[in-house]
Amino acid sequence: MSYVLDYYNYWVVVFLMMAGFYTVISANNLVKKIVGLNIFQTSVFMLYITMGKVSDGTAPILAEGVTQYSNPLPHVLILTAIVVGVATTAVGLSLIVRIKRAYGTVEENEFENKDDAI
Amino acid sequence: MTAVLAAVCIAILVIMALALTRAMKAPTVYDRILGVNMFGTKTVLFIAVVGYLMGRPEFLDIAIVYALINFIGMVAVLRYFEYTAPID
Amino acid sequence: MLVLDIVSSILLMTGIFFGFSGAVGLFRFPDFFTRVHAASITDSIAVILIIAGLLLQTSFDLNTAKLMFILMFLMITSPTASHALAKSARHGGLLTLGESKQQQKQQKEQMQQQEAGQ
Amino acid sequence: MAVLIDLVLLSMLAITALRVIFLKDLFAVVMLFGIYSLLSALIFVNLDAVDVAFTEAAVGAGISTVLMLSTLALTGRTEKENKRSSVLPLLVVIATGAALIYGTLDMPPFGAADNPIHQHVAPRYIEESPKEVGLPNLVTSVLASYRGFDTFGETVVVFSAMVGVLSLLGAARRRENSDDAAVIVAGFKGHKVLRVVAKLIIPLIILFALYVQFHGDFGPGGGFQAGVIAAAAFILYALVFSLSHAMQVVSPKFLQLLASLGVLLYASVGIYSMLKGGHFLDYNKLAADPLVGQHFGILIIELGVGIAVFAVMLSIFYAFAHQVERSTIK
Repeated sequence: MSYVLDYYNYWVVVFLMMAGFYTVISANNLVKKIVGLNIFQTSVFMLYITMGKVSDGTAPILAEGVTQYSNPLPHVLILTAIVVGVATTAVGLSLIVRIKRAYGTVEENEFENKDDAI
Repeated sequence: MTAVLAAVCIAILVIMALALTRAMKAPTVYDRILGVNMFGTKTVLFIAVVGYLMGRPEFLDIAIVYALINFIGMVAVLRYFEYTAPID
Repeated sequence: MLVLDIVSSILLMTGIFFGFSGAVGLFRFPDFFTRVHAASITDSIAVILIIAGLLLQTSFDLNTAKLMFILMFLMITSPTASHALAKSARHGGLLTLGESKQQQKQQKEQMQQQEAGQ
Repeated sequence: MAVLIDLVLLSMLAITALRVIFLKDLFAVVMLFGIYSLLSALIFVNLDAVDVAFTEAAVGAGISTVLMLSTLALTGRTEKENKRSSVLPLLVVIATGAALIYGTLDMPPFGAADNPIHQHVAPRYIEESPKEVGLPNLVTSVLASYRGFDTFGETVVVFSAMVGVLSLLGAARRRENSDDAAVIVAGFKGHKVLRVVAKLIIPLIILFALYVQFHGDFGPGGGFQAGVIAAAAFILYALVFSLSHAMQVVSPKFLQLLASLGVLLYASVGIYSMLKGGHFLDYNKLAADPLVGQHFGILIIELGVGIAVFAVMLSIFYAFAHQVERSTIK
């Protein structure tokens, strides 16, 4: 049983990664692809944070009487990644708005062959 | 006292699971919004109780942000739902 | 000190009871408007009781101020959110159970009149 | 106890992700994505990543959901039926998933204190940072002082995202005749209660954003979170009252100025510390005593980051909301 407890976090992270990956591949709508991309991204963040956790450690804010802290370095890395992730999502969504204005649709199978028509 | 806090934590988790199933299996979109809203307020309580259970009460800042984001998300959903509002 | 612990655990337990009844009401009630009623009222009472229970746990310092801020903020926003949701649902044309039953009755009568008419 | 909470939250997260895949109504997908990022922020709280949970909740559940909702208002709510068979993607996903799970088998167990990750770099920063930087919040001291140059790059990335969005969607201009009949969609006109309550709590939200901005050294918080929360306050104002009202309060031109001011403030701290004889962004030179210099440096760059992120997030929202309003009027 303790073997499962040790690796449950990693397995759920892999499962979420694959869920996001599947959504990106099979989704027809571009907005849903962006949601799949964000699910994939959040699972990568969770992988880093689970690696940095120490079981009886507390949050890396210095307080008296606390000896064991969780590792603060993955937290800094992920803080930056989240903000950059939102910046790319915003640009991606604005591209979708432009695609809608140019092709009239955001369904992938509908505007695939629109370019040769122009 | 920590036993009571732990029991409260588990109870709030169960309520959050119920609200989540309501949000996932909702007949109309408004039920879904209702589930999301209830889930949000319960998350605020969950963080406050976990903060006290773990003896690190500076988690309360995050609880405040949750309450904030839950309300703003709710207003945004209602506002943009009225733009595209065919009743399904 | 024991009295404080007993009182705060009683408050926490009643808060949980109301929260749980709200969650069950969310599934048991027939139509949307009763569900909104169930969810929002038990939300507010559960917030009051649980935060009051936690307030008894803290000595008077910054955390009490934060807890009071959360209590006041939730007391303002959660009823407003439920009101806005119910109003938007009503505005969006959602019918209550009584009205939808009435509507079905009228449609049945119209169909009978059409058959009687042919 | 923490492990139990961790397991339950992770399984709820997995179920939400599964449900998002099979939903056709995009509105429900975006709402469940809001719950997904809220739940992942909860898991970060449980894994002691307090600052990350703060940012994920404010940015992931807040700004991303609002932007996706405004995109849906432009591109339609339901996904059309996907005629392609889903066998191939499933096979690809299962193959990569199996390979990854095989990979995780020889990773160190979760939470063990003697994992290699805790041996190399972390002890140095946990012991040295109180002496060199003197801030209780280790994450902020590493983010702002040891790794100040990367955070500067990140602020420029956020600024360039604004430039990208504005060049794609066109900067939202404040229409002078904003009170003419064309402004049909003028906010929740019917919701009187919402308008009164919004007027009541928006100052509270801005006050909380300032608290988060200056509390970043001692507890969870900092420039990014404060900027996003302040932007969320103005987004709430724009949602409840109409966009043109919000633009009268904070005009788009002013926001673009503010964004560049934030990045400039960050860079000027670096240049100033070079003028005082140190390296770029070396705060020890900012004041006589190095520790006080560190405090000054971190305070000012967090302010610069807060201003820049606030202006960027709000002008991105303006660009999207302007598109939504333009599309509904014609």
